[in-house]
Amino acid sequence: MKTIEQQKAEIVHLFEQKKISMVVAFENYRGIVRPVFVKDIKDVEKISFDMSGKQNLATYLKRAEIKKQFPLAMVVRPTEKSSIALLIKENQLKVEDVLLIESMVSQDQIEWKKAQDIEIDRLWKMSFSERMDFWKKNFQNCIRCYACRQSCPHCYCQYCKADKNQPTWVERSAHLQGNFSWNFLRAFHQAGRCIECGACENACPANIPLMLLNRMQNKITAESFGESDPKKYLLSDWSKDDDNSFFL
Amino acid sequence: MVVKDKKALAYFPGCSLHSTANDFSKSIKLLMEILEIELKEIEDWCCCGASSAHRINQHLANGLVKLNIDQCKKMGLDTIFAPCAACFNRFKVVVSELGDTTKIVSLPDLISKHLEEIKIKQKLKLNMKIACYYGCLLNKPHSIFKQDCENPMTMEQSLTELGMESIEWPFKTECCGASFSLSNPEVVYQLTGEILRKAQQRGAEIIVTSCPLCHVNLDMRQKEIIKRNNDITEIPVLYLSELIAICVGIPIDKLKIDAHFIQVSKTFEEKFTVCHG
Amino acid sequence: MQESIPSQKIKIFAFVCNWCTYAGADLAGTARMHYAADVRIIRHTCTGRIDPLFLIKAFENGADAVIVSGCHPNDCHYNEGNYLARRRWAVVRKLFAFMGIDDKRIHFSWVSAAEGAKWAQLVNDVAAKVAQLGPMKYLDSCEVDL
Amino acid sequence: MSKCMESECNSYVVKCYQCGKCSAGCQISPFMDYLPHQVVRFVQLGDIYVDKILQSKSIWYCAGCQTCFSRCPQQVNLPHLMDLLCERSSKLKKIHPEARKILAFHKSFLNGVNRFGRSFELGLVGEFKLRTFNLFQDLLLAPAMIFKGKICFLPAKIKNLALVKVLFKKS
Amino acid sequence: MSRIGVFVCHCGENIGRTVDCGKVALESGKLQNVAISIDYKYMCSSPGQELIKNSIREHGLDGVVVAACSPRMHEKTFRGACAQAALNPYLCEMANIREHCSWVHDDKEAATAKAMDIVRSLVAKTVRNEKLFPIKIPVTKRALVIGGGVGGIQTALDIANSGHEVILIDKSPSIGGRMAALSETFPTLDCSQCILTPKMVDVAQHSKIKLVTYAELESVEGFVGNFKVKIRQKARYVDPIKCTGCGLCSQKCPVKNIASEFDEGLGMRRAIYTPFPQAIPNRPVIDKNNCTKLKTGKCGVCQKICQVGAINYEDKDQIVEYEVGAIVVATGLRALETREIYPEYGQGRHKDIITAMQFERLASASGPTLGVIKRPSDGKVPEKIVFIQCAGSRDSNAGYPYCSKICCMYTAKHAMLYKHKVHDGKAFVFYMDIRACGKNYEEFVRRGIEEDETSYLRGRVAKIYEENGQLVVNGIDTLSGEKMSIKADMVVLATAMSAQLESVHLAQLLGISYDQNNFYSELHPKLNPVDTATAGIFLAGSCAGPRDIPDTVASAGAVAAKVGGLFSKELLEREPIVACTKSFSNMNTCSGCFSCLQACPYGAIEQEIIVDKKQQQKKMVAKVNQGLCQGCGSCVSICRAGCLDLKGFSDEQMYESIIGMGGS
Repeated sequence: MKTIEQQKAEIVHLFEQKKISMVVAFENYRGIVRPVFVKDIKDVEKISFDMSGKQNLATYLKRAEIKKQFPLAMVVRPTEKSSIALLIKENQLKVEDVLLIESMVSQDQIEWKKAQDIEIDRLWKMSFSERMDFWKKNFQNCIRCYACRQSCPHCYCQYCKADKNQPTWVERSAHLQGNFSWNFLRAFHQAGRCIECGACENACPANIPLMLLNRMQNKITAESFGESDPKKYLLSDWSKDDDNSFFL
Repeated sequence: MVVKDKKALAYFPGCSLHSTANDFSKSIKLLMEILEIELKEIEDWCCCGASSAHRINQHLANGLVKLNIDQCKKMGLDTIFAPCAACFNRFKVVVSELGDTTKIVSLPDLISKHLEEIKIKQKLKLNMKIACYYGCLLNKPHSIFKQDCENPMTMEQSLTELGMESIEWPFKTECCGASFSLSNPEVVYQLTGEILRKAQQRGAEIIVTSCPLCHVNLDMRQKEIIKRNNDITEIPVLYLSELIAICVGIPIDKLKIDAHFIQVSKTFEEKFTVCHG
Repeated sequence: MQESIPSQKIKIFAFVCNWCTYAGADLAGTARMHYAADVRIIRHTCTGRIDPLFLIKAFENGADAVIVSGCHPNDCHYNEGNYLARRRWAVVRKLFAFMGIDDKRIHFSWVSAAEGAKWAQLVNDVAAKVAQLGPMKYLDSCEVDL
Repeated sequence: MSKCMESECNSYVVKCYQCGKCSAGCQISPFMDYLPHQVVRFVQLGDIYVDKILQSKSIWYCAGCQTCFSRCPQQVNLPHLMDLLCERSSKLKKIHPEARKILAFHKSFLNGVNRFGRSFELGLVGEFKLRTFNLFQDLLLAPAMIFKGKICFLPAKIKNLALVKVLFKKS
Repeated sequence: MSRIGVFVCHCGENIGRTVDCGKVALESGKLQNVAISIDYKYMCSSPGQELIKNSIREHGLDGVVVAACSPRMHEKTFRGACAQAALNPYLCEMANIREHCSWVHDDKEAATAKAMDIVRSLVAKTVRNEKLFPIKIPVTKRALVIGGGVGGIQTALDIANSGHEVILIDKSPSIGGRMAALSETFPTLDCSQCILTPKMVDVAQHSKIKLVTYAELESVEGFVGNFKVKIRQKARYVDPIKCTGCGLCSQKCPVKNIASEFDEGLGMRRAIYTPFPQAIPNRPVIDKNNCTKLKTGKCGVCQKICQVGAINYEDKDQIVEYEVGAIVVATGLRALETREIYPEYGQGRHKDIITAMQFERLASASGPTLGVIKRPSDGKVPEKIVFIQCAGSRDSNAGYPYCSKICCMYTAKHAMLYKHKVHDGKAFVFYMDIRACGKNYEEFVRRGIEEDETSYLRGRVAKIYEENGQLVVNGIDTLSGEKMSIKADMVVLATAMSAQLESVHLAQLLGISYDQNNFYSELHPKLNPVDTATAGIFLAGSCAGPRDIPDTVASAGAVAAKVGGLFSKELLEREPIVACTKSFSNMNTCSGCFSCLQACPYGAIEQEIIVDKKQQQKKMVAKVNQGLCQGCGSCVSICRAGCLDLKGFSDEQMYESIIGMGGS
């Protein structure tokens, strides 16, 4: 168990040895915990190991300007760690690109997830039309700012399918139809990938409970394809004994 | 390396070891003491139903065994040692049918498991051609025991390890007539007769078994068989436990070998020689 | 053969693979098996090709129900396409259900080139179900008061 | 014969293609009126033929040595099949006269278990002899056995006999 | 704004009866992008086709929708017609208003409405159709044949004789395979080597055949017509060019006691050896596991003895690369050995229980006993011999639930050969069923029974054990219900025919599929018995399941024909329905997650490094190998970024056809 001082010393050491050109971490700026990008030894002081920040730092790894800084170091929580693991698995990162400095401050998600599960069960109990209304209410507030997309480390597509025309699968204007398609698409593309950091939901200015979709999906994928090949994208893989019950 | 698991075994003697085969149980008790294997007799055990129960009624057959397994669980033990091959077989089968995790061990298994200790404690070895007779119950059916049920070698290997000579013969797992002993001895005379003949053809001077039922047929019925077949001569039948017990230095008179119908020859003790290492 | 249900302006979009179900539907035709006229078949190469967005588009364009059908497991013309599809749909149908699309409006099936009768039966069953539900009105009355 | 038993039997016999390996290897077959593979065959034929088998000696003479089962290329659990047939045969009272002795033995044995929770061999022998009116069989062995302390005169009775009795009741 | 022509067919009454074709034509005429819309009695008739061609020319159509029967019925016809009118055939689509509409509905109104939907959908789709051109792949007119048994030999000869190059490889030092080891062949009893060796010589001398023995397949790349194969030539330690095949080395080699594979362990060979006298090529190899020189550095006798200095102890394995257009798998099968058969049969404990292959060697004039039937233990000529069929076969318990097909015949043959060689001998055969389906097969078996007095006993054997120098065989004859206990001098097991041990490994190298018994699976068990699911790879002989010589040779011929067909064209033409990368505002937007690569059933997705225009940096993206792609489109719907597409069923086409079907 390292102390915070030791870890900072470690970072300084890394800078001195030119092992890294940057550290991505959180800082506590006047009581606000926000990401900080330290490029210089003297700024190492800024780094705060209070990891209560809502963002998923791994998100920045998909940015071109950050990629230029590789190899860099990142102060990570379990969420960042698993995001980075996924990015490596999907060839978006090389192992040596990012040095992980594990923060000892554990971030507690249990309560939050419990709350979600309760909500999910509540929704499942509803009738279809009730559920539909629930989502309508939420989705029609969506202003299609794509903050969910930006904040998610796994939405790394250079050019999102939702931004493409010819054909326009997802209506671009912020109307219910498009919004519904968009939010479906977003959730669907997370199938077997979302690590439930909650960044998207947190980033959403319209307070849409996006994580409900992700978590619900994670649950069903977990129970249906628990033992599927971890090296493969869930939907690129298959097994002869997948569930066949819903085929007439 | 020496196997030293101090965990006690649940001991299921079975009915016959409490009566006809009390010689068998005697030898086992003594042997286990020497080997420092702790046996906890399953409290208030009941009969496993033997071949009769599953012949007449499946439900009953499995039920009886289940009772004992539950008892064993109550005692917080996970391995049952059933010296009687018949009981052993019943337990093994039921356990696999129920998918129960309780381990069942037979005498030959136990011996080969603790071979290293035996070797250390060994004082004597028997210089006779030994025919190891397994009978049907120790390793059949194949679907459950998953081992060579035609030519098992567990006993032979143990004996060779202990520097004794066992013969290679084809009848070591043929049936001896089992419970027909009472209901229709004719069957036994014929089947067991064949077994004795085959053993002697291959030059066996003594038969070793670990099944009280087989022992009854091979030993108690032997005189009758010899009467009917002049090509068969008397041949002593020992329990594996008895033989090993003697080898680790338990004096013969302490064992109830004289309770056998076929007496070991006067010179039997001389057949044993001291072995070193 | 069950009598077909009178069409009440219901549209059932059927996304089928070219090799099994499309051929199965052809067989139903050559065998003159009558079934509900509500179904509209759209031909794909393989169930593996069918994107969930197709279904959404279908609903947006007045589909009241959707059938997705292809070769039986192990019989895929492309060996694995239907397996990939099967897993995809296992996820998607839950997601749809969770987002409030009635699962009585989305049906999956394996219909081989030899199963004309099964196809006809399938269409009739779905048609019957949807007839009870009535038209879908996907995302209508957009303004839900908060 | 209960439906489940029926289906269990069939599930065994459908697999059999009459290669006869069971009979070829059966030690007791000389005492049987139908060879093991023939038993299976008759069960395959069903109806009246099953009756032939229920009245046969074979099913009772099977010692359940598992040799055939272990060798069977089609994994037909013949010993268990025999058990089922015996069960049925005794339920339907179709036991072959010669097999009565065997059944008698089993019954006596189980009675012991039912009474004391363990088999009581002296009792068993006694009861068996009474059941079979064959008082003199093995009488010569008795003294020796007693002398050798191989016979205990008092039955061992177990405590939770209730459980055992329940079992017997249920079945 | 495109110009689509809609042609509605009445198909006589077939469509017209329930669909108001006139109305359909009229209504679809009003659709956007539709330049002309006609209905006609029989579109598929030549006047009908003329009608289409003319209107294409007159109205300068850039798309055609024929509303008629199923495309599976007439798509070729109408696309052909379009092609004749110089319209790219892939701009023509069919609206199926017969099988999917008129024939299955009775309500005319509903049917007509539906027909119009279908037409509208297809019109919308056709607007997005693109000109497509058949994919043309060059063919390397050279075949690789794996396995030099009779199957491989026949295939190689047939292909070579049709004028194409063949590379024939075999893992053993000589070709000939199992057949070379057989004594005489059923049902004609002609000597196996007499009929095989000439073929072997032909192979060796054929100008078109390159023979590579003592070699194994290392790797395979590419696709039909364009395979790149690497072959490992195992070190022979003998220079085949210098060597004259005089055989002096093998005579002088001091290591004498190696069980000969060719003689099934009944004979001995040296460390430097040719498997058998008629071996092709007749050049010895050194078995490095047994050669004293190679193990210890001492000895070196063969090198001293060899006048031409062909021995080279420094020889190494070499990897040779070839380009071939087709691959033929003719790896055959293997017969189980006694130690693999039943504990109750002694599992190889008894010397005098032998396998059928061993008996073949005993009976063979060139065998270890020069054709005299002697039993291995003491060389005694057996007076009583028992043959046991289905030793392992048809035994789900042993893991070989299938029938090995050829045992009934060769066992009958063996019994005969035995009788011919040991006149006062007695042969028993334990069988379960006699499966002698083949020309003159049943007659052959009957001859064995009637003339050569083979006793057939119906039943399996339960146990065999040794008793004073004899084997006691406990069997049964279920027909009489009598148990048979036979004291025999020798027992021959017709052991199960199983797939080669390396068959799975090879299948993975080639990317072909295999069944639960590890035999290779045909594309279709009846209609494509020699093709595999992988285009350009074929199966000859027993690698697809037990076969006798006639079947093997027949399948070899079939394969040769298939390969010939493949090689008959300069270029392979394939439907252009394949996946492709889809650029967006001419930029490759692939993010390189390669989910598509994982999903593709054909391994048609490749990785390619390109320079990203936007960010001026290299990145790895997915690329479709159109040679391998079969066009299922799974990758397209897997791709999250939407940068893959499927020609002929593109996203846009599907999108439009859905919109069109909706009618909004």
